[in-house]
Amino acid sequence: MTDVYIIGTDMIRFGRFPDRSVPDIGAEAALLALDDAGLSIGDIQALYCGNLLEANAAVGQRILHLIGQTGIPVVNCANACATGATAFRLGWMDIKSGLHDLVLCVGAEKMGKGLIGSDRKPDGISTEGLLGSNTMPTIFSTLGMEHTRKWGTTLEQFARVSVKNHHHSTLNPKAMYQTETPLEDVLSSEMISYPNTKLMCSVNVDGSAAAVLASEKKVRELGLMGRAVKVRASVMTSDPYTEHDLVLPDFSTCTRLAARQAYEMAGIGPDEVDLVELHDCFATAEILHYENLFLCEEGEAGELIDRMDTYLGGRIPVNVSGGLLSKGHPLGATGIANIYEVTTHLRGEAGRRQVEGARIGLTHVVGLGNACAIHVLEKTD
Amino acid sequence: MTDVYIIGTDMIRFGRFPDRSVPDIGAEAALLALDDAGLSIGDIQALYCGNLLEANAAVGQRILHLIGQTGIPVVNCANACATGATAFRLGWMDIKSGLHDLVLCVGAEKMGKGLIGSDRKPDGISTEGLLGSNTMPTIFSTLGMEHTRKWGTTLEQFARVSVKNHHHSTLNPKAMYQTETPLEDVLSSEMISYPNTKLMCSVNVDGSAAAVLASEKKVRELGLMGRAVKVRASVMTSDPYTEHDLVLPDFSTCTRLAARQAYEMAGIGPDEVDLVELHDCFATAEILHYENLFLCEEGEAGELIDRMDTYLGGRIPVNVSGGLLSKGHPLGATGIANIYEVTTHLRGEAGRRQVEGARIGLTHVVGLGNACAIHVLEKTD
Amino acid sequence: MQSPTPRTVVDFLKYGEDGSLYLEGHRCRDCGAVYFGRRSTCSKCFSRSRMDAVAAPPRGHLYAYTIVHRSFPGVETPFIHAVVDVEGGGALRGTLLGVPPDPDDIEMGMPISITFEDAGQTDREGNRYMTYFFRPA
Amino acid sequence: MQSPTPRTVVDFLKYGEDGSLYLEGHRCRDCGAVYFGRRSTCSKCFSRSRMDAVAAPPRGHLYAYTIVHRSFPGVETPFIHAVVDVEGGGALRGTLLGVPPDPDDIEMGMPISITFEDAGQTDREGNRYMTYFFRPA
Ligand SMILES: [Zn+2]
Ligand SMILES: [Zn+2]
Repeated sequence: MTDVYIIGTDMIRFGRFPDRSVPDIGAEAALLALDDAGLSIGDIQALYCGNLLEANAAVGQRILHLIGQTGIPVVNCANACATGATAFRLGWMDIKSGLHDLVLCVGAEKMGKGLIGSDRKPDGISTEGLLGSNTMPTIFSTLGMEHTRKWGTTLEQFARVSVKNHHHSTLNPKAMYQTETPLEDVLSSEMISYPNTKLMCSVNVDGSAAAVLASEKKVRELGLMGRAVKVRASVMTSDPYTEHDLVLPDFSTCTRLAARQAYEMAGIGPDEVDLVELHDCFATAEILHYENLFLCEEGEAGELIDRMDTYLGGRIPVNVSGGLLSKGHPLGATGIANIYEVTTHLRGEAGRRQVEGARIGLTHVVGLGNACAIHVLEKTD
Repeated sequence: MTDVYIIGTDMIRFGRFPDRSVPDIGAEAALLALDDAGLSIGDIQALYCGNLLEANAAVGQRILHLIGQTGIPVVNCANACATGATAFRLGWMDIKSGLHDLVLCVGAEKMGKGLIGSDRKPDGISTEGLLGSNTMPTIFSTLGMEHTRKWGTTLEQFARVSVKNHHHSTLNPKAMYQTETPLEDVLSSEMISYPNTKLMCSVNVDGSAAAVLASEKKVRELGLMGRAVKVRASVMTSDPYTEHDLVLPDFSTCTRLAARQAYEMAGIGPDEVDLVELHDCFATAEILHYENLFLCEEGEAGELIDRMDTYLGGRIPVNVSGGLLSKGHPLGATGIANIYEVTTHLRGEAGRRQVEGARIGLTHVVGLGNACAIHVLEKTD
Repeated sequence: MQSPTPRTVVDFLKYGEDGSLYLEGHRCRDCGAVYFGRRSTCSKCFSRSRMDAVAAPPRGHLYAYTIVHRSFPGVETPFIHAVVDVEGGGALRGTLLGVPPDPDDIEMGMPISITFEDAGQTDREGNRYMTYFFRPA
Repeated sequence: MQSPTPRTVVDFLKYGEDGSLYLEGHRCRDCGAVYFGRRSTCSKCFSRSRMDAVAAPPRGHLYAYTIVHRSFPGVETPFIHAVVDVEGGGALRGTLLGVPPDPDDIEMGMPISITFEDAGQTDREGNRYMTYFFRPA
């Protein structure tokens, strides 16, 4: 099987675009990624499009209607918060299969404001508050408390994740927010669901990101090997049976399964990773994923953030983009945006937030359902 | 690249299941297909799930929650009426890539009653009736009239498609309707959108279908080559730029493009195909696709149906299952259900509607957006 | 007191400087394709930012049609859904008036005049709307 | 005139033959996994049609929780969202009552009693509903 390379990638600055459509912002990211590769839509042989909230509305084809109708195969996919990463992985699989040499992956999303989740009414009455809660913060807060139960993780440790990611975002011009949030501010912001305060919840924003993938042969043919980034591993998992999964979605087991497979496919250990963009949809989630991705021993995630090991300049920088907490979390775009971030570092083009000497990076997303996706990317020489 | 085989496939009888969920009917088809292959969900390495109307609701994972949570990768895809075929193609691509040897593809849909389409309100007023119509019948009826303009196709010729497909359905115990509808009945049923009467519109039903795909190595290892069916071609296209496409969706150009590629990939000509299941969402559509799939010369589709060439027993039987017009059209399931139909004939297991001596079959779906998918299947010896 | 200028039902139906309505097309400087609706990239030849706004002549020819008998609840039927090739390039879909809704009375290719008329509906805020119709020329 | 028996808020909260409420679990005959809600196949070991309906004891232990301060509009907060391991197998989520919504007052692992109470809401047709709550044992 051929190796697969990223030869172009970009994202729009995340924000709120009430007057623009999903295909419109998707088209913008697609053109930016094509420009980054020096290609035209006419060169592309297939499109993989990730969008969640208009998943049944042919977003991929509508993007082509805006930038060039070439008749190429289009797949629209949806996988909760792993939607964008799923589109990327399908593009990777396409090239692996030998079907095409050049494909485009786009993720785009326009989010509503407010809480994500639904107030389902089985048999006609609202169960919110009656059978616990159906909101997203509830799930990730309960999982945080599960961690507290096992390892004594403190409110302050969870909160420090937000302090870090908001700090990182001040170095990222494409982040939605770019403001320092000291620990006192994080702790004193509105409590959403204990222990997550408002500043410990990811930001609902609109956004898009795209990547152009190529086979090794095509990269050489185009003379793009210098700036190309190699996909060393692409892994997806769903949630295996575990005791609480059906009442308390278990994002840890599927992440660990994916991480083990990804390290094996890449032929590396966690200690060889230079930077990580992981799924910090809530501050509590980042703590869990330090351990799930084997960045530290079980139960040591609290200490990892206390020691500032995951800051830019630390032992293993995590979410130097600002993460979902500060860069923002447009569901369908997130998985490709974190691939853009890691690629930018591996190219040495990340400016003030550059992780010095980065050679290998890992991206991780995991969504309710569950769908987990991990990619390991490597600098080429 | 390995060849890819269908080693298990089945569908539920299409109908209306108000008390069952989409994952529930999807799980039933999945288990039926696994039974057909003699496998357990524990043997499956990846799941590709097609569903349109709950495309953002993790249908694939919810199916696994019902039949076995093994942690395998799950992709949920949506591509209008090509949704099921897209899931099938992704499974095919997965095995082609060498990633896995055994994957499951499921399509499931629960449809509302009534017209599909939306009454969009740009700037606040309803445009239905004001700027023409936004219903699905409108599109396919206008395309029928375009054919009439070019080739003089008559109302009766369009109607004969419905007579044929309803006739075929009387031989298919899994069809929603199994009733003869003589020409007078078709013509005298309620006019929906000229020239399509109610009996010339596909049936909104609930349904599900599934297929297990395997690499050649795995088929041999399992000793299943006898009943296995080989995927000779898998092709998808979107709508290339054509003059009217943005105001009158052009399902012909993308179908012709896909058909040419499919015949080339399979290394056969249209004359080598023994049966076809094509996208008869409306009677007018089937007429167009006779020509688009090169089953006859341009402009001769009307004569083809007049001569009864596409009847069971005719030169090239089309939609012997009863088609979308009579078997029913649960959007996400349709693309896999027509693969089930052709597979059943290639296995010689189609009972009263068996196309005698069938060795090669072709399936076609095309959905608004556009997304077209064609698969060419071949009997193994 | 004067009533405010009605809005238009689609963004490419615009008021000119003299207050009269026209259809705004976008013509690709490279390949000549004409689109109705905002757009910066050409879907046919992919060239970017080479779109010239043009006022389309309000006439064309009937390309294809259907007679809609069943529509969404509350919509009066039958009516004629038509696709018209606009003179000078581009195509529009809309409602054809001034002809009986009968295939015997509708001729493919017939010359069409595009007229600008009150939509006969107001939105929730009470705004009036102008729309376009097709009529035999 | 007697008022009709209230409905139940989830299908696994059932009336027994004596008219009292109980939680119906489904236990896999092959691996012992317990599920709440209808099911014919075991998600853990994949065995089919080997599910035995069992009446779960109305007690267990607190596995994890959060205190919900922001909910959907109109829902009273704060309240405690809890996950409880049910005695004999299986887990439920629900609302924990009888404890202040303060982490200092909630002990992980504490014994829980599952009580059946009126939901305090009616549906559009005026039907009353019974639900379950968690309370300290
Ligand atoms: Zn052009
Ligand atoms: Zn079991």
